Amino acid sequence: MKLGVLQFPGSCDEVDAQLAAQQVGDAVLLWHGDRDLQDVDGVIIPGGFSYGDYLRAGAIARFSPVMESVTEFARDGGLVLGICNGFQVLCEAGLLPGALLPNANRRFTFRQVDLEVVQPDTAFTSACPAGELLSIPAKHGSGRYYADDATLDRLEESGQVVVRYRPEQNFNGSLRDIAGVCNQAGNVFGLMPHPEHAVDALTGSTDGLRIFESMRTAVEGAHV
Amino acid sequence: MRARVLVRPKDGILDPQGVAVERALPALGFEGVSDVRIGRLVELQIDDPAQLEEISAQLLANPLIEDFEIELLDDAPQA
Amino acid sequence: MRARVLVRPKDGILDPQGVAVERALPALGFEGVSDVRIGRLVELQIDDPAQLEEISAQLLANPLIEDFEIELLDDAPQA
Amino acid sequence: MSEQLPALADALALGLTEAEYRLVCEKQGGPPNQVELAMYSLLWSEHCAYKHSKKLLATLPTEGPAVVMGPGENAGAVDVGDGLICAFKVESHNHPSAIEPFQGAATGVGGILRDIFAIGARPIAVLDSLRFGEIESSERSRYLLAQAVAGIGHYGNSIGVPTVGGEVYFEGPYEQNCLVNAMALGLGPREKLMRSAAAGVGNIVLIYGASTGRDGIGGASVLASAELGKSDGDKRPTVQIGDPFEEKKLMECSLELLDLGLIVSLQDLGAAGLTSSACEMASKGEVGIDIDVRKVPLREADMQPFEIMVSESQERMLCVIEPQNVDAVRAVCDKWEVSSAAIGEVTDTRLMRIYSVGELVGEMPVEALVDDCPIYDLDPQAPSEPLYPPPPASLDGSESLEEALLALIGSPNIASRRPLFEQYDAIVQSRTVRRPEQADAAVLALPNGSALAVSIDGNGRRVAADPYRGTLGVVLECASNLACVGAKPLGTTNNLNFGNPEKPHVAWQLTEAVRAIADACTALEAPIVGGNVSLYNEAASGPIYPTPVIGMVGLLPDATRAGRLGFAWEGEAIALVGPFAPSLAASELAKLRGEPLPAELPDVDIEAVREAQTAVRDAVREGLIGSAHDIAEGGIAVALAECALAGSIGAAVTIDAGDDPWQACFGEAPGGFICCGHPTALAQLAERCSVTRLGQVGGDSLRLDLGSQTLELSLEQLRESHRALEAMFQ
Ligand SMILES: Nc1ncnc2c1ncn2[C@@H]1O[C@H](COP(=O)(O)OP(=O)(O)O)[C@@H](O)[C@H]1O
Ligand SMILES: [Mg+2]
Repeated sequence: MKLGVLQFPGSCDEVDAQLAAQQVGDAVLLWHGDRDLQDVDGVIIPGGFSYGDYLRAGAIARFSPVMESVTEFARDGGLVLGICNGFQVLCEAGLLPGALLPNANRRFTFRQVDLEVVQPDTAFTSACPAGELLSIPAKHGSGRYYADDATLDRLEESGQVVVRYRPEQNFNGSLRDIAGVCNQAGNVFGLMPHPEHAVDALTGSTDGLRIFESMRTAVEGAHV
Repeated sequence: MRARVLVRPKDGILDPQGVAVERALPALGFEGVSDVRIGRLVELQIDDPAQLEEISAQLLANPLIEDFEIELLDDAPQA
Repeated sequence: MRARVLVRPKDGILDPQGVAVERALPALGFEGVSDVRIGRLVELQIDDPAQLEEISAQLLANPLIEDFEIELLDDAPQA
Repeated sequence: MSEQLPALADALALGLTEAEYRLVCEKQGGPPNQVELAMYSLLWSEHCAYKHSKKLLATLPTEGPAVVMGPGENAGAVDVGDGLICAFKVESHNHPSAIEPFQGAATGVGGILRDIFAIGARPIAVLDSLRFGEIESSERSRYLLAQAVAGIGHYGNSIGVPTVGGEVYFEGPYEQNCLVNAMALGLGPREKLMRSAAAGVGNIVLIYGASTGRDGIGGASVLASAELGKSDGDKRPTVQIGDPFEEKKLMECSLELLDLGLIVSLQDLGAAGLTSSACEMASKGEVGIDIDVRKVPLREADMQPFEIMVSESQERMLCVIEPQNVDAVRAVCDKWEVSSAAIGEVTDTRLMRIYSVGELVGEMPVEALVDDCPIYDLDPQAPSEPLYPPPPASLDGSESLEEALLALIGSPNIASRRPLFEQYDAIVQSRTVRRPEQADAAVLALPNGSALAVSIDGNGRRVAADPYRGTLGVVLECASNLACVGAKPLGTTNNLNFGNPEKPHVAWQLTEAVRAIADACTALEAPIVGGNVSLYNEAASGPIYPTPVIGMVGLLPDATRAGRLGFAWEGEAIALVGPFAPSLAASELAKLRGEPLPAELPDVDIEAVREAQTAVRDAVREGLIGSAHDIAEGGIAVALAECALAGSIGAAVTIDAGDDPWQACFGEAPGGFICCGHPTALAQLAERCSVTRLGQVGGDSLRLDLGSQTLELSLEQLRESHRALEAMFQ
């Protein structure tokens, strides 16, 4: 499997995402100005501040040349994982429902959180033991997931709410404790916490690896 | 010409900044202020004002969470 | 009554947001936009508008780097 | 620019003394014009010329086996093995932060990061050292704290460099003069180390990064070297605004240029902007530089030549490149959307010549600008009566030991820093092995399996009480923090935050503190590789506490064995390790009781402390012990509480309190460690240094048996008090 990690001038966690992805396959960086996705099997939009995150997080990044290709890639069913800023970009680009607003606590906040996998049956979570919590760090200033009630109901019914915060750990004020959602087809997934920062016992937990392992299973399953 | 786009959080969406300002005021001795909403003010020079609607909807505001209002200003140089 | 405070970066003070937006627009196919300045829009309900000047200087704007302008709106409910 | 030449009055307004102005005229062979005077006033300011500290700094030890680059370059560097160096430096942004805390702190981080990548190292960590007035009583100090922390987070988080540690203290003498110091570390290939000396007559001088505006005009001389008066408002329009996104591109662009070998020499633009960067480069290279200010990309077209030369606009770099590389360099800049412009050239004239579209608007000998500024002797005198009023009392002495411990663990100087460091991304770059509150020092993994450890420390109150011994304690605590994670010091950086050095008692504080840094760093074999001096931190109410801030970087061979401070396993033995002679003099308890500062501190046996550090370090490296924490503010009781809270497990200990349980519980001194481990392991440790068995890990309360009395508190009670700072962030 070969994953591509987008690199914007203001990306911060792109190398971390590449290192994490390399634990389950190949991973290359894809420059924001290029349209060529280099035949990757999946795309990761990493954390950081893409174009400085001025105006609204992800607002400008969604218009980059590489995002045109990613949008096509996603429409054709390609796997796209958006982490933190990547999640914000995917929402701004309309590839995922909803939006991410400034944290309710009005501060950038870095905290280890326990994520509940509510939807283990996706290309990104199949390797997560049902009911088990994933200990993964979150660090962002705009992570308050918002969508109108009708949309939220629909997302819950159609199983598009993939991960949730424990209610007492929902520091950013996300509606219904939503930490990550996928699109209807299930091939695009965005979450605020950082699985790529939970892939090595030395620097924390290894729970985040499950997300990348799930992607490998999805891709390599598709290949045979 | 000079134009101004006012971007506000949609009604019903929590505006923590606004709430914080509202909370801070009494401590500073200011009573009788309520319903504080904080949004974005974008001012720019534009050749073709007709484009503003689109620019606002696509970039300056996210229609899902924000409303915007366009004000065209005369060409008098900005204060 | 309803009032509005427009907070903008002082002239000569760097406005990274404005610069970023200006740089982005051509890529979206919008030419002819320049001198973009981005500030804050504060709208509120206030009993005694005379206080607004002080409130703005103390809390809504940072006089070091921002100017503000007060607009009193009629009491018509906000759009 | 104005035809008419500026006069003495202008020179005085720019911070020069009359004698200095006369000397400038002499060097110039006549009165300087506007551009020349502006440039002299900056380069001859305390900030650039170290007029009152140069002679003292020369006494610091700067050599050691690991030192690759000592003081003098943008940052110091030590060898960390496998062809890698660690560059590090601490810098202050005190005056700008006092005026606009968010931007002041943010641009402080931006500035220290540029120093790191200017020498070819990729920034891998930031630490902050902060001082404010009493936040519980001072609204303004709460504002400064919240804004400074937000500013540091804003810059570090946005640029993708983790903020892995720091320290913060609150004391009355900082009410008018807060301190905001930032330290950064970088990692780079030893053979690609970059220096700032301009070289190669005919080479091109190129500026790249943000465009130049009126930010911080006169900043270095007006902001950084003048006592803050009532009229700070007047200085406000010169606030610099930081743009971390611009700096991120600038950083990646610079590292790519260096990697491609396209640059001859590189220098960041900091305080005193283009003036100091260009002159420093020319001076170090013993060459001259011609600059045409009209070629500098401007944010405001109508800027005058002197404004362009002194502007402190952020996120700019200056480099010297060979003419045939101009296109290649500009191509890299374009890739990163960083604007660049060739603005001048290296000459053999030893002159700085400033042109404006071809017209010569300033001409100065480089040597006069950089080397001929008068250097002043200090006139140190120990004060005859106390310099500082006693702190306000919050305890009256009637408290029980329990009440005192809760008050201490909840006091702003000891309470958990979580509300601060939670605003910082501590893990980006996937290197952070120990985050804040996991250990006494931050630990950063290196590619070869070893790890860097870093700690930053200061204690103004103890230094105020006894500048020499207090400063010894600060340097020793830094090394103790490193020992607790298993690291041996490689090098040290320091930031000397003091009052007005022209006053004899401040000169004395400064002299004594530097003497202590020299003695301690020599004994610890932790040479000084860089630092920064911030003087005139003084208001009508008097000087700040003398605040030498020490940053120390060390190495541990095996990252997987990095120590922790929290108690580990139920049933493990707890021991006091090291020569610990607690005293309440200038302690946190004495402060809460409103006691005046003592005339001096107890003597310190550096050798004995160093031996204890070695023993603890080795024990951690061997995996002999489960936890290690050095005893600092609040004494042994607070240290035990911190170990229990960090491990979420209680402890029961017996302490020989003699006839003074207060001193035994809350007395402070360098050299003491709380360690836990298997009894036989601690017995082994006892063969290497003094070890006193105190008790056992376990339960959900902390119990101290003091013979005559006992002190017992549940972890819940302790945790509740420890969270006190949360209230300061509403
Ligand atoms: N201003 C700060 N920024 C970031 N981390 C901080 C700050 N102040 C304290 N910390 C972290 O909190 C922990 C405890 O701080 P402190 O009590 O100063 O440690 P010590 O007593 O060992 O110097 C350390 O991990 C330190 O790095
Ligand atoms: Mg310590």
